[in-house]
Amino acid sequence: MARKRQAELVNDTGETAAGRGAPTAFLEVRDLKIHFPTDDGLVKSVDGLSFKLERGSTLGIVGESGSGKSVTSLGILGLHNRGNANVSGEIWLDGTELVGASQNEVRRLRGRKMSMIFQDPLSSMHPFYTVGKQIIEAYRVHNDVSKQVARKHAIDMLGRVGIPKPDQRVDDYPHQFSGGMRQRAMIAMALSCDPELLIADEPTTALDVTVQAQILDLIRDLQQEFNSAIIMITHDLGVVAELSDDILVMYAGRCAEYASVEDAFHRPLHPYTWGLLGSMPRLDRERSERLMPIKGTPPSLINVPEGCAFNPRCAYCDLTGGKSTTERPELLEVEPGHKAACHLSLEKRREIWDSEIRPKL
Amino acid sequence: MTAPIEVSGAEGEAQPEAVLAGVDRKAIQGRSLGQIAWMRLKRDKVAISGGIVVLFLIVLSLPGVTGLVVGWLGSPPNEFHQNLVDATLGGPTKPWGGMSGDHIFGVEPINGRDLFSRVLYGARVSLLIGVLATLVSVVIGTVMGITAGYFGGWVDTLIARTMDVFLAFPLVLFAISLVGVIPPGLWGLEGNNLRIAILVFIIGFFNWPYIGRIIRGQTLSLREREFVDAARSMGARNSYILFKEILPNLVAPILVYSTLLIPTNILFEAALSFLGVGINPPDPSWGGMLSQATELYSVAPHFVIVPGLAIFVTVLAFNLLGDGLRDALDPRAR
Amino acid sequence: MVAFIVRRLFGAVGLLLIISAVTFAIFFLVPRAAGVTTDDIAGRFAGKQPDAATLAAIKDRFGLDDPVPVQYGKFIKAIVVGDTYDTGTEKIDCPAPCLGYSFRTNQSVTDQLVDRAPVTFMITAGAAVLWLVAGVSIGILSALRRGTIFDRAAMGVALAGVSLPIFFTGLLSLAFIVHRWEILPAVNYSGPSDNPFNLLLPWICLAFLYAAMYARLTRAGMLETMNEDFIRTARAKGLPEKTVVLKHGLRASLTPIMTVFGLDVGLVLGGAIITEKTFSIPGLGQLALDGVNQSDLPVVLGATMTAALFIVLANLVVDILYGVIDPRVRHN
Amino acid sequence: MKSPKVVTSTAAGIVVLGLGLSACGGGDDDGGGGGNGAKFDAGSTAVVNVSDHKGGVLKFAQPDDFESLDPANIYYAYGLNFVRIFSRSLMTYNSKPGLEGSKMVPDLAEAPGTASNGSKTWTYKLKRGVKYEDGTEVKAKDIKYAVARTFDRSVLHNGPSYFPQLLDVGGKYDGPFKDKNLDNFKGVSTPDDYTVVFNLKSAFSEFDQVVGFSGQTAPVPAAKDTGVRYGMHPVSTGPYKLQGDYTPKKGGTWVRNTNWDPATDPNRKQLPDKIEVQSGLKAEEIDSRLQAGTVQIDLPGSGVQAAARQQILTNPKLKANSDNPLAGFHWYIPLNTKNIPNIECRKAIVYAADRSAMYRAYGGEVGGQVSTSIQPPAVQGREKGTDFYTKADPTYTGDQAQAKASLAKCGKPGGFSTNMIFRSDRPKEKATAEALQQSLAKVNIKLNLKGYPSGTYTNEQLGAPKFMAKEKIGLGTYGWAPDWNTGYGYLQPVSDVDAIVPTGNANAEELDDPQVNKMWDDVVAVQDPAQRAKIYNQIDARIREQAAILPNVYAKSLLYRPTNLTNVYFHAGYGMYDYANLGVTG
Repeated sequence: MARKRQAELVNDTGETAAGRGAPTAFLEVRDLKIHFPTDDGLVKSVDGLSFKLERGSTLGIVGESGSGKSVTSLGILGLHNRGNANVSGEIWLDGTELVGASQNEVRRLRGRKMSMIFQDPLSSMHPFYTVGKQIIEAYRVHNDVSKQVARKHAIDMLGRVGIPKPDQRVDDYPHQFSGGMRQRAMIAMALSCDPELLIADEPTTALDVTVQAQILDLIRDLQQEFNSAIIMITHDLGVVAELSDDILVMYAGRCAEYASVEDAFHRPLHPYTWGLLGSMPRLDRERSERLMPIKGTPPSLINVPEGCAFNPRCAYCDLTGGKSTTERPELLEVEPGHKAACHLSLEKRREIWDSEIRPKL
Repeated sequence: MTAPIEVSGAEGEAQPEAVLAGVDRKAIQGRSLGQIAWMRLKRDKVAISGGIVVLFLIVLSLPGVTGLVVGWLGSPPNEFHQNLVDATLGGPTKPWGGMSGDHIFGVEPINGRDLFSRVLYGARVSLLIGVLATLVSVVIGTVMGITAGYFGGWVDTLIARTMDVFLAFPLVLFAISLVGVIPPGLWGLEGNNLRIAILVFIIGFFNWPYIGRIIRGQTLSLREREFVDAARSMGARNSYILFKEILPNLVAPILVYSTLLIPTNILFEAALSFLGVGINPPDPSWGGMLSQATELYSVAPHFVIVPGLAIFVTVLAFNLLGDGLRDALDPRAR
Repeated sequence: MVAFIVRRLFGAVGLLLIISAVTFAIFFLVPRAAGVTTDDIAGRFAGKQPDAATLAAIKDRFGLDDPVPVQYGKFIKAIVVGDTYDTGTEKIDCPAPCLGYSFRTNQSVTDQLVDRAPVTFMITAGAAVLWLVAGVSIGILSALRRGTIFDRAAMGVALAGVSLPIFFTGLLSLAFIVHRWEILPAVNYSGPSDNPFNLLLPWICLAFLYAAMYARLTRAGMLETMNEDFIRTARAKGLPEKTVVLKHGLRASLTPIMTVFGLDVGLVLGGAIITEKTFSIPGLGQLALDGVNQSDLPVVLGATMTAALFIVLANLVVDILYGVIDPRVRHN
Repeated sequence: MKSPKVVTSTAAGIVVLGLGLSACGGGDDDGGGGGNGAKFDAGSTAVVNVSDHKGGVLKFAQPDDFESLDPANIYYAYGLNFVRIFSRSLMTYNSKPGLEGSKMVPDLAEAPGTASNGSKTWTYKLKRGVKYEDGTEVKAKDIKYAVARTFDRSVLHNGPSYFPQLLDVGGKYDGPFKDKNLDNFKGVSTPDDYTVVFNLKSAFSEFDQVVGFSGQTAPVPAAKDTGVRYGMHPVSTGPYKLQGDYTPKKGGTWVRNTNWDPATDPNRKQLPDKIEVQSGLKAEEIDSRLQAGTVQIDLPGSGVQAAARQQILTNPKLKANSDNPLAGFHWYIPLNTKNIPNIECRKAIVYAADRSAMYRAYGGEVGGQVSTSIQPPAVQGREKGTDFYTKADPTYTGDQAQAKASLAKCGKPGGFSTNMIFRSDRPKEKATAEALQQSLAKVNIKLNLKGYPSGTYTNEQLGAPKFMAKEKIGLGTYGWAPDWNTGYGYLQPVSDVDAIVPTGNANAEELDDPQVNKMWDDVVAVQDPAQRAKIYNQIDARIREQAAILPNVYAKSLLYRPTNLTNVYFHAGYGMYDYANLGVTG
């Protein structure tokens, strides 16, 4: 797989992001924080996340449920209610800053410049409107065309995402589609305005393996056609491996590790990434042991553990001399284009990876 | 077995999935559903004030207490004070319905009975019937709901149809005609005890489908839960699953909807009394007073206001408490 | 869709039959269990101090001594094909649907019901429009302005509203608005020839209660819907907020409201007994109430059946509308 | 809210037939005099707004409806009063205020009936030239037919049943609907077209009253008789005729009957052009229309509703346009002698009764007059009598010491418990029951109250001895007005053991007192009315001495007379304004 290294990580310490003016990258997220005040306390779903993404390239964001992946993607689209979410930091999309922009401005970009494929197409499509109508609606809100033209476009889009007899199925309701077809229709809707940024939130989770592959192929083909930038959100490393250029591993609302796919799979430098790899079923390799799930549960986002957020679950926590429980590790570029936030020394990590982790995978 | 309760904080357009894990696990551990609910409820000042009023009313209605309070602030409920009432017009001679230190809510038209004590004694009847009828509804509704939801198939169909029939009955009409034809003595009861029993039975018996539907729905979803599957795969008997696995998980909805059904039933009782099928005189009931007031509002408007407000405050208090309980026990329903 | 409607129709008829049988049984069996004899029933018809022969004649004429199932059969038959009543000199035809003949008023029950129906209909129609419009719009606004002063105030009033029985608000408005301050004239409506705006007060009182309920319902429904994935999708498409709320949000949250609305309209049509008693309006509810007070069994039975019919009909309409609105229902 | 039936009649189907109001009319016996209407209670004793003005529309309104408009199928006084605008019978009440109004005068008959055969045969001669609305002449056979109809109770079930009880039909007669040959009806014979002869089973000296108080001798042309539906269009012989059909629960319109000849009819006037009846109008609405003058008469004639009552009594202007006559009823409390057999226990109840509270329950001086005798003042020859164990005083609150003494004699010094029933849809009866309950409680007599719908009360509860026995009912509320405004008419049904019937029983006390029974047996033989009245008064006293009836109040009604209504006066016979002589102005 030919990989371009166009997504690039920027320094994620707070002071660097603000006030540096318009970036050159197509999408640049700087020190994004998304917090939700609740009755139980402040939920810090995303707490200082930064990354860059160029056109035509793909970034995979992985992490467990609750790590802040989806919140990030919704934040980029500006879909958080400003009434109950505190969003800070900067999101630059093609020279426009979105966090400070008016709701209407962001709205006009949504669907046209950036769009999103949602996880569960059945619940994500309106049950009372036909698939065609929903695509037509998406198209017409950004393009001043007649219903007929929009309908043709919708049929066209359905055809392009591989739905047979699109001229008939355009009048069907979502519940009349199969799961895979529904996801295709969802993609057709997301792509109906040729978005330059496409965010796919677990696009294949609910689908069986064959359909999954078809959908991923479809996304890849469409990316090539439109030269879009893609953010692929998933907890499935396999999907990332197949589609992404770079991987951003999120833990407790922060970036744990950032690397090229190559590095992430072969030279991961964060115990959490090791855990993710260990819990991933692999078909391409005979497994010597059983899957190794990460022990413990994801942390509370209200009371994030002191120090390294991963410390309660980290098997190597003791090796840091107590630093893990007191001091938050910084995200440091340990190799060119490869960053990780861990108190363990680089050598120690390489040693553990080579001697303990890799053989078990 | 933990209750299938999902704790969620922020709600909004984009529900952050993170929030589902948003409560400190350590804090949760060792806390029962009841404790969590109580924590939430405590923060809900409106619900708490509703609860306090309810508690207050219940305490006031306790047999010993009512008499004590009446002895202190009013006069016996059946004592006439006709010197306070205009013989011809029937209304109190003094302004403001005859309100005074002796009769803080004024006096009834025609016979001058102390309105405060009558409203207080009326609370007793209302609460008693409201609560007992709810009990009847809840028992029938729960049994029927669980049976329908758990066993499914023709049992479910039969019970669901029965509920349809019940829901299609013109309740009020039915209740008044039924009360009208019931003999003066039945089940070894007579007088107002019989009246109360009949009202409890009718109100409770006809309202069970509302609870029944909710319980049925909950049971249907519980039946598919893993822990029930697990129990079943281990060979647990139906009765074990029903009582040990499903019923405990229905406690929350039962509690919430009982609390919300009580005010409905209190209103129902008041409506029946208003239509003339309430308890026998001279025992006071709020609906009965309003029924009398239809003839007397021109000479004694306070005779509308006082019992009407009593109904309003009671029902509102129960509603506030019920709403708060629902929020505390089942935040999704907010 | 046709099959769907036919299926529902059969269901509705079945439901009505069951309700009528149960009602019939209760109204005829319970009084008997309570010691009321057929002589008593005949006596209610016969007037003062009838002799045995008269009672026998009446019992014979109305088949009072027939077994209950036979009487029920006759009752249903009369509804379907009509009946004839022998008055002595002529036979009065009671065409289908004949719900019987009143012991007391010497009138066909159907005629009386038809006579009263427009009154109840007017009460219901006016109140329903008011409560639907007011309740739904307040509910939507409240949901969209969740947590604001407006929301809190509206929900506060709504909660108070559902706790206010109509016989309280009604009497209060009669005592003050009509009697004391004379802002509105007394409620006076007894048929289509009267000015429907005479019903303003009952409309408002009835609508207040229901509007409160609907505001709460709509708000809850809207909040739930606005949390749905498809709303997020609609926003992600870049639709203006207005379109999202009205086209996507409202459409989906209206379905349950419509269900409840249908049932409530059915219920109120069947006899807004309390409203009619409070304002003494001669509608179906008042007819039924008079029937109860006069022990006029056929009228009570007829009114109950009519009320049940309205409820079942409303159910049917709601079901069918559901199919129209929700394609998932239609396709199943 | 009151429906006319509820208010007008207490016992099922009993009619007010007052013969005199001298004792209670307010001292003004200026019968027949004119007045300007600007005086409270003026219409109770005199004609107010005397006028011969013709034209206009006279509007009647009622919340409910007539039982029927078939004159033979009505028992309620207001209906009998109203049907006189279109129907004439052999005899009728004199259209005069005060005492005169209670007299029976000839209507279709030339003169009162002549008794022969020891009062077993009554003969009436018809006036000639009396016509139906279509111009055909009224003949004797029409009256015979009208009387024959009343034998079929399954068709005419509302009206009185005196003819089937009194007339000698020589066996069984089912009425002309089942037996088409009128010759088979032997109760009445018609020797010629203008002679009607009634054949009675036994002597009956007050037959004129039977013939006059109801519309059952109003002629019915057999060809136009439609059975139970005849009430939709009764054929007119009076000053007005029905335009089209009457619509129950809606109303109807009557126009002048050109075939009515005032020369034959001194008891009715034909002043308005039209008479309209509107049914189903709310009682409160009728009150406000009366005040506005857009409705002239509240048909039930039982008085205004609570709201209007308050307005009238507190506003002198309105009060001047209202009358407050005795309506003819006596609201009293029967004490069931079977369930409380010991007279001392009954006496205890009477002693303890708070008459003041009971009087207030009926609305004080405007609602009623505290009663002494059981017979109301309107009964001919009635004497006020003396109080037994109680006091006819609006401020009397009972004598607890005496009550306790009686209880001790009864063997229940600690009191006892019994049941009292009332009509649940009548607030005043409920208030009465409550008043009695609280006063009896002071001497430890516990009353358990229970209400029943008025529709069944007088037939199946209070009026059914079986029920009274089964439920052990000690007391009830009751109101009684006689068909017969004599002591016999009033007292016999409520006190004679022979009057006890299984349903619709008026002798709710179930009094079976040898003295009373003997007096009833004897009085029939007494010829002199004054002598009879004396016995009636003795019976009245004896009932109260037995503590079988606790007197309460003689009912009074508050009637409003619109200013545009002419020739208004309270008619003692019907217990309300005379409806057959009214006119409108403006």
